[in-house]
Amino acid sequence: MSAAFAYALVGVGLFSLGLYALIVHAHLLRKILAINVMGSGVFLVLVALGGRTREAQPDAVPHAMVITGIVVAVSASALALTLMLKLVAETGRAELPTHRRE
Amino acid sequence: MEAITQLQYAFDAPLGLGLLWLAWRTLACQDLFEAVVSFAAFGLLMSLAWVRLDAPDVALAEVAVGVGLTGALLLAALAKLRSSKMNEDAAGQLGKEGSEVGRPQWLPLVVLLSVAAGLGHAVWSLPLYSAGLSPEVALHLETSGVSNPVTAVLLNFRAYDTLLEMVVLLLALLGVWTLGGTARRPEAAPGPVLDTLVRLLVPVLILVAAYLLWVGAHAPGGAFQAGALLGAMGVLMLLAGWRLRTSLMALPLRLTVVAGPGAFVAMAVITLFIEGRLLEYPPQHAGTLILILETVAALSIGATLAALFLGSRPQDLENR
Amino acid sequence: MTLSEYFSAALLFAGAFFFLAGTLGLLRFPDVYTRLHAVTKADNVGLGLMVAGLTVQAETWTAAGKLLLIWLLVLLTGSTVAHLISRGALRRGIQLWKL
Amino acid sequence: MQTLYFALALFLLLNLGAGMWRVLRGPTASDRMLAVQLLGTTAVAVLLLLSQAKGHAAMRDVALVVALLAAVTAVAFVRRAWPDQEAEIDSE
Repeated sequence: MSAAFAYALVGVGLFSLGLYALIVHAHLLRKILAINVMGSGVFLVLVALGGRTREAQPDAVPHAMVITGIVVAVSASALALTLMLKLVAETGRAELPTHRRE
Repeated sequence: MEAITQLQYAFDAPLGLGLLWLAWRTLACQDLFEAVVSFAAFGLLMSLAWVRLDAPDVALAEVAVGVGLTGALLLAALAKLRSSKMNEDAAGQLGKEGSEVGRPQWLPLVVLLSVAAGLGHAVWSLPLYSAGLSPEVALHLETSGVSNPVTAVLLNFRAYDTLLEMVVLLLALLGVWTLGGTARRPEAAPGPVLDTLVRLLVPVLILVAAYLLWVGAHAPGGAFQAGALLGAMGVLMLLAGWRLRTSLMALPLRLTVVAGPGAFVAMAVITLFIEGRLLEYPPQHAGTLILILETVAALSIGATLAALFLGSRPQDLENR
Repeated sequence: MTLSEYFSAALLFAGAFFFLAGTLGLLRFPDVYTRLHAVTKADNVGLGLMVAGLTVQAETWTAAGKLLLIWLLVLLTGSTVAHLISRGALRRGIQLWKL
Repeated sequence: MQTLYFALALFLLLNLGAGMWRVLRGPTASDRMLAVQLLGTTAVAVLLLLSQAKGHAAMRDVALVVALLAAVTAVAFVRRAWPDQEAEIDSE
């Protein structure tokens, strides 16, 4: 059953990668991608750890949470992309105004 | 049997490494277009991982969203980003990125490593076996009205969660509409080939969405998968240059979008009066009620997702 | 293994060969048009042979029909996408590879 | 027979990994999209093999949805995101 742990660790890796990119990158589209990667990591951890049952059938509750999560994540991304485009239309830059580049 | 287990592990290794590698490419490569395409490929690999983890319900949702919606959304946003760059000719590098790519920053790197180590340790120290909530689900599956445990959780045991999720979708759309439309580029005519493709695919998409909705009661499928499929169909139609008549874009679209959360709230109120508990169906009617809710929810999710892709408020489009 | 299993194994191997050929072509061919040629071989023939091999083993007629539908859909979308990409590439002046 | 299915699925997964190289390398945007197209088809084949190997008919539906939606990203690319090197030609 160590496959569950292997996939959960991959999920942890995805989450950390996404977090790093979220901090490092200034470009907002890249930040949106980073948040999506983080979300995928969380989903992977949830479902992988839900597979630790002794029976063949995995736990259905994390599956249900992840399904709604996937759909909500895409709608949140759509909102974020629109916000980004609005910001670009206003300021001409795809970066947050607080982000100073020296 | 031994060989099969080994083959499965041999399957896991490239899959896991491929996921991490593609995520890294998505976040670290120079070109934003390459990043978006890598992310689309990442979604495909994720769906293989769900199948490997015996989560076909999740795989269906991931495929419908990841293959059908995310890529199109990101590519359309990237195109608008580039065209606004062309219009304004601003100094900000919109399509390309600044100089920080490639140069590691030490403080975030320390954060990354400590977060990864902490979470990894937390995951690793979990017990090897844990039934989670699956005994509870199995215990009450009889009275839930459906035999697919995931659907039972989504629309019966934790239906209030799903209610709120529908509200989140609606809020996202309201947010997009409130922001107003973004400038649209003039579009070329789709051409006969693309038009034929869409004309052939749309009936099959509707059929498969209905099938997933129906089959969700006893096998993987359900409202979210069917809804995401309908949303992807809307995206495909919008990409081929199809537009609804303006009379359909105003009130009917709004009603469809609100119908999902509305149906959930109505069901919650009715069950509150009949059974005395929020969204607790009478067991003999549970199956029918779930199917009704799911149908409305799927249509509503599909309309919301397609409207999210369209971006601007329908009447803004009319005025243009 | 029964005779039908040998038969479908042969079909599956043939399909896998075409996938390998398609991937090799994608990696090794010199320009987008030749790569397109390689990819469509995997799309049409590779998946077709795979589907044929699996259909032999399919437990019900519904499953067989679904497999066939999947192949037809991939044929349809694959050829359309190939057409759109090659025409777009030509219009954008991407040069054809010459010896 | 099950072993064969798994072995072929693994083989196709490695194939898919090799195809990723073209996604990352390009050089043109159309090359990347073409690679994604092949990845989609390969994923369909892997899903079908896994579904047969595990005797899990529902996974065939996953493959069906991939096959249905494989065109959407490519169409979005062709219709929206393809950067024009030359002047924009909008006439058909």
